[in-house]
Amino acid sequence: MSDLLEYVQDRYAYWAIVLLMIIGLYGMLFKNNLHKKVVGMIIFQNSMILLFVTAAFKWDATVPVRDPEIDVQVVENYLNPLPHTLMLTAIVVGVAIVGVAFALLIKIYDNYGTIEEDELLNKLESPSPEDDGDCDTNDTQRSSSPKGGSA
Amino acid sequence: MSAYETYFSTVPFWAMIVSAVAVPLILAFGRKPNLREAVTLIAAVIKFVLVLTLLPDALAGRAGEWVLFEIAEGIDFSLRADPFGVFFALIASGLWILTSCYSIGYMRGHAEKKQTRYFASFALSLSATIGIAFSANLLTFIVFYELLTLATYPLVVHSESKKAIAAGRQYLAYALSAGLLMVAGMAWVYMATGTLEFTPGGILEEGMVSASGMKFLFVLFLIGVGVKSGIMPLHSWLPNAMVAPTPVSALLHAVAVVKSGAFGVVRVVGFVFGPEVMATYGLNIILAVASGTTIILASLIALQQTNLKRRLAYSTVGHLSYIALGASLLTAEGFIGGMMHISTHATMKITLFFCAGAIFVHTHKSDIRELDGIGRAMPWTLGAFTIGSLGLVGLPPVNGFISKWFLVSGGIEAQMWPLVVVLLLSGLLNAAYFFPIVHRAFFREGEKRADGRSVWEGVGEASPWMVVPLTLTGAMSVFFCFFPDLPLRFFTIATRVTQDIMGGGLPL
Amino acid sequence: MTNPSQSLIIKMVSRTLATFIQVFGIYVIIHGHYSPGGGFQGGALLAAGILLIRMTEGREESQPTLATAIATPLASLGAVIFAGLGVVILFFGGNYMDYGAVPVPGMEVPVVRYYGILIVEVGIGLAVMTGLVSIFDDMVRTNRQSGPDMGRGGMS
Amino acid sequence: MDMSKGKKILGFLSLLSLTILLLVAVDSLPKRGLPDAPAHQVINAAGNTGAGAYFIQSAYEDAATPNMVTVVLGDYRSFDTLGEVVVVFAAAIACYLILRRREDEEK
Amino acid sequence: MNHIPVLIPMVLLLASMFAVFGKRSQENYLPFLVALAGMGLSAVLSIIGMVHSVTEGPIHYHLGGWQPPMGIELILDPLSAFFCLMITLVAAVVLLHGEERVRIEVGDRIPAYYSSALMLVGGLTGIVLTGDLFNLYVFLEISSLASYALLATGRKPAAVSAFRYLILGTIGASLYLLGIGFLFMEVGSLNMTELAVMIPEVPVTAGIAAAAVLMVVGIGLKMALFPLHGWLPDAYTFASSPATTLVAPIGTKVAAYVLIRIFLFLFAIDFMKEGIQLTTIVGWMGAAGVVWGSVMAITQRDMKRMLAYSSVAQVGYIALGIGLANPLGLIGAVLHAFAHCFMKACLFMVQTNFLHRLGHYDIFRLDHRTRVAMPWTCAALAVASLSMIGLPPTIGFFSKWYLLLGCIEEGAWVFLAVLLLSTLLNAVYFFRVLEKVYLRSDGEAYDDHDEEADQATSSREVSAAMLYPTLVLAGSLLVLGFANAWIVTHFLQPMFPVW
Amino acid sequence: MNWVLEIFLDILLLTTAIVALQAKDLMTSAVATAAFGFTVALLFISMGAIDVGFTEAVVGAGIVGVFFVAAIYRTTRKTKD
Repeated sequence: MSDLLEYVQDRYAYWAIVLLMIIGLYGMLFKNNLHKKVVGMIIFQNSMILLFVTAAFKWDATVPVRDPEIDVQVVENYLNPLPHTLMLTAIVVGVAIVGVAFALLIKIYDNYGTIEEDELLNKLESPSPEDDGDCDTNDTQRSSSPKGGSA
Repeated sequence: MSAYETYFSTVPFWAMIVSAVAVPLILAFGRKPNLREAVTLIAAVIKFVLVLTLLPDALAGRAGEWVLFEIAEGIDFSLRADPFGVFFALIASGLWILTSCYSIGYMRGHAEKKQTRYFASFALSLSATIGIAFSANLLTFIVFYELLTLATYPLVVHSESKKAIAAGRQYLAYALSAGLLMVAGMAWVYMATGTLEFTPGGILEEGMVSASGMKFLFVLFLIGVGVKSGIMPLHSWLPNAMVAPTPVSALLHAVAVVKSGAFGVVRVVGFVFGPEVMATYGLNIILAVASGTTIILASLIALQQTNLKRRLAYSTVGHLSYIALGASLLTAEGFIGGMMHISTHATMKITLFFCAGAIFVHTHKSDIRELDGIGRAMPWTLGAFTIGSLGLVGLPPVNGFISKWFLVSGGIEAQMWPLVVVLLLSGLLNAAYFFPIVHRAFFREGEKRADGRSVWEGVGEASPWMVVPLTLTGAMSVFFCFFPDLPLRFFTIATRVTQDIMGGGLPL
Repeated sequence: MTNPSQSLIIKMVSRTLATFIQVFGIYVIIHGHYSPGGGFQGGALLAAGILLIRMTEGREESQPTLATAIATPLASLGAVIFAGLGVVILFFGGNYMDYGAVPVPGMEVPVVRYYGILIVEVGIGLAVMTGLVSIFDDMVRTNRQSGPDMGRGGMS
Repeated sequence: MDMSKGKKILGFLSLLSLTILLLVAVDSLPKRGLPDAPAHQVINAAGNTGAGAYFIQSAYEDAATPNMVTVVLGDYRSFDTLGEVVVVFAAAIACYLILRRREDEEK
Repeated sequence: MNHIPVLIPMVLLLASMFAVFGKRSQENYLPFLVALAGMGLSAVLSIIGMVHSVTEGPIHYHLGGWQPPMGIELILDPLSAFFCLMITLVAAVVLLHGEERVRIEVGDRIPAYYSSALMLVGGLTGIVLTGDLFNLYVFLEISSLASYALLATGRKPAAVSAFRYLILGTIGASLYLLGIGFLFMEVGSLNMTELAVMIPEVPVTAGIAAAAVLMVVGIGLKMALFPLHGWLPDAYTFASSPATTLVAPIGTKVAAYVLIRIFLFLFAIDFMKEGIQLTTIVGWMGAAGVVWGSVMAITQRDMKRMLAYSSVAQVGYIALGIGLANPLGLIGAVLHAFAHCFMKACLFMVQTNFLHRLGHYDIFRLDHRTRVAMPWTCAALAVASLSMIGLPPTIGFFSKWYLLLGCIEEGAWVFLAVLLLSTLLNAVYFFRVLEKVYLRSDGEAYDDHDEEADQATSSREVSAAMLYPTLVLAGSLLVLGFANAWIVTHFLQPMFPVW
Repeated sequence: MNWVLEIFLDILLLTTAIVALQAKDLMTSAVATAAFGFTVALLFISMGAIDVGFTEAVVGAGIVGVFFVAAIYRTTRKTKD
């Protein structure tokens, strides 16, 4: 029994991470609302970061800031700073992607007036005539007329 | 296995490239028909002369070779004028001159459109054909083989009618698939032997591939070359491709395309697999069955056709298989007969197509039943037609007799009696589908118009641009029967190649 | 965002709070060598200060704090500081980003590295602050209502 | 992401298999917090100094900075950090490219 | 000379930072010139690097002067140099070609466009050059962010497809990161060279196998490997033409490169082949992708979408070659990546030219008048199509040739059959276009009147700036075809030491 | 390192994640996301990753929340799922 307890004690953090990952992936893949997809993405990325931080963890070690009192030559005294650094980068990457995701989402709302995926798919399948134009260009006339274009 | 003594020569390359160089000129002179056609003719003559200069060395067993560059890792892109290549190149380039003259007459007489594209594609496909003839290895061969497919595609779809486009699609589908299978087979051979160089007597040896693998490999190659040489059931593109203008049918479907297929069959049998491997694994049986069946079936189908060109097309299908059959005998006579049939069939069939084209352009008749009594209106044309028919039946004094003689004696030597029967039977069938035409043309009265006069009244010969070439080819057919070795030494070359393939020890 | 608060108190509070946040942000950048924090955290705090003002006063009114038009070029400048430092080191014969290769008179190699990291952190801080503000500005910009200052010109 | 029923089921199945894969993989990972896990080794399996251990031991000597994360971020792995800054910049540019409109359209 | 590995991506990234300066107007040529200079410079550097890596061996560049396990290492070996060269060359040509269209389709956001383009290319070269797994992730995200932005320009649905790409791309990158995490926890390093030494030393656990699987799935998503390709067709179809032309040829190839790196230089190939048989799975995915992509391409009438599906198929070829996991197969895969890069760029350029002059790229609306009006563009289309089909002597034939050899060596007959079948399928959808362009679709007889009408349709060929890049790429397909043996012996064979 | 605290944080994490995904009101979702970010930050700090925790607190609870709210203002607040 105590073996089992020990086993659980060793693993439960990993299980929580896996659970979070799956929740996040579920949100990204199966949620209908694009906002929710982004939420899923945030959860997913954070669970990934959590895994790395767990990898850096050592029992009875202190934070990776040099304390003159604690010998740096004994590696067991300090947490591994490498995954921490990596995850700083990963967090920033994550927020950048979230920013772009929101920007795209806003653009979709501007174009279609909805951010529900099923409605979007309906609109994509029956495109309105103006969909064919280049919505952001300033010369729809030019690209639609066969004689257009500059020499 | 006598590999040829090779020497450096750029002539094969120039012979190959000269008509390709003509293409831009032809395109550039698109608006000046006379100049454009002059370019075509000049290129044709230059090409023939260049090939001719290779003949003495080929007879001496020396092959001019130019390794241009390495085209794929371990494989060179090289052109080598070995005797067999020269043999084929001579036929193709020689007949190109005549076909060019005839084309000019036909195209002008018929007021075809897009003549520039026509002549350009024509020149390009000749380049490809000569390239096929001079390819020193399989990869070079396939490059030109595919090029030939592409270059002839515009010719097939020339009229751009729905029918032509459909035929073009079918042609592409067949030819591309065949090329693909051949590429796969090549890759396999390369992995097994480490070389793709054509070697008399074959590059594959026993045990390199498992027995079933060897059979599969042979089938791959057979399909690869078989589509172009119209072995049944891969032939069906050929009759449909007859929608092309007649000179195209004449050159491409009597000489270039189908003959490169037949040439490929001999190359594959003699230079890739080799008689020993063929015999050991029973591959020649596969080939013999396929070609024998094709000969009989094609002749039977030809009997059903009422369109003259289609009948000729099926006749072509049948006769191409003579060549394959000759190769499948694996005897010296068989090889000689097969190779000779490449040349004899070329002159005869081109004569027939020229005649069909002349009749069509001049009278707009293409159905056999409409040809009653035409012989009197166009005696030269139909005379040539008669000569060609006699030759294809295998009667002297036309050169078809020579090749057929060797084929039959090869069959007897190999003791493959069914094949001998097939050959004889097909001769009869040939007679059955050709002689009625001749009979109608000369011995029947033409239809009467309302005013009681014959439809042929006032109809004379077609333009000399067409009549002269067809007369010439007809005359050549007769001439080669009496002097098979003169002036181009076809017979000597064929013997020489056969010796090389068979290992040189065989008496003739 | 689109409905900026008109309340003076909120404005005052947010301005004051923003100032503190930004001071803290600068502290975080500078002090990153000794305690948690550094360029990114500091930059994000600086951005948070500006975003606070943006949110309470509206995008147009808060332009003087950090104009949208110069946010993107400033982000680029921050990145250029970082990347450029590496390029400068190349001229001193070191590998890219090898601060120790720069001979600074009277400084030990570790100290040179110390200052190298500091410069990098400042670059990160600048880039992150302006980058985040730029993203935010692009997001809240409404499609049709507008101010006269919309993204006119860069630093040309 | 066409949410037809079949695809949904397929998606759930793949999610399930991923879950199983992850759980199995997680089971073989070193126990949490073990100081001698491969990631923390002083001498790693290749016989080199392990990166994490080296950072702990020499960060202060190399850059006179007590915060190891800062040193790794700013010096040892500064190229990553440069990439991180470029990512933020890229995001800013991306939002610019996606959302920013022409002045005259907005008037 | 020794700084080349870092200079190639940094020149591009620095250029991307400078490209945003400048007025937001269509007459602002500064970003374009900066981009062109950046791409040109990095292309030149790539050429030097390529030559250097082949003649004098690979360069291992230690960033910050730190030895590999501590610092990040950039590796310029023949493989990475080759991909760098390919990316920068094609990107430079595409950039030149797209300039005119960018002004039309992107309008006043030109600085951001070119900045993103440079970041895309810079990120991709970074991916190619880096020798550190996490650094690779960072560069992966840089290039992904840039490509999301680029692919969001264009028609209205572009935003939706770009969002979908973002979601799936993030999943892919995150799974890759997860794989790194497992590997790091199980083995304890991030450096590829070191990992290659260490992985055989440590016992094989579920964690390592899962790491391999996750990395392959993650990269497979980026690469649009068959069941994971869902984002690609829409994203390429709806994006603005210059953006598609830029992203399509190089984006997926780099993911393929990462796959090769993972298979060859990270995990021992035997482990991948016999241990967890991941190569086989990848090969089958590739084969399925080849068939699926080709079949879908046949059903399209939108040329851009057809090309997008064809990309799925072509990626399948590369995966198939990687799945063979023998030197010939890998040479085929790399050569095909190279060939496809040029072919797809050329074809998308042709499509852009059609859009530019005709205002559409609907296959059913193309006819012989198109060819009369744009003879050179159509010639480029023909050459590129033949190469896509794989007819000699274009490069497309030879890449397939090596794949075939690899299949036979491996005894993978199904893959062989797939290769042959797909060639026919390719022929179907490309000859369909060629037939439209080169033959009269109405099937009516051709008369003098038509000939006059054709001549009256005076040439409306695109401007030189758009035409010449197209022609250069089309011509290069032939040149590369003839030079393939040279490429293989001098550059590709040194990449794959016989194991 | 207190593992009672950690389990509590883990449970909080899962709760906020599920709330953030399932809320019908996107503003609730935004707040839950911010709470999620902050919980993760706490978890990081409890594991000794102070730098990461700090960053996550600023980003997860701050910047992402602001972006989220901004995006909601620009789009819509209601959703079906």
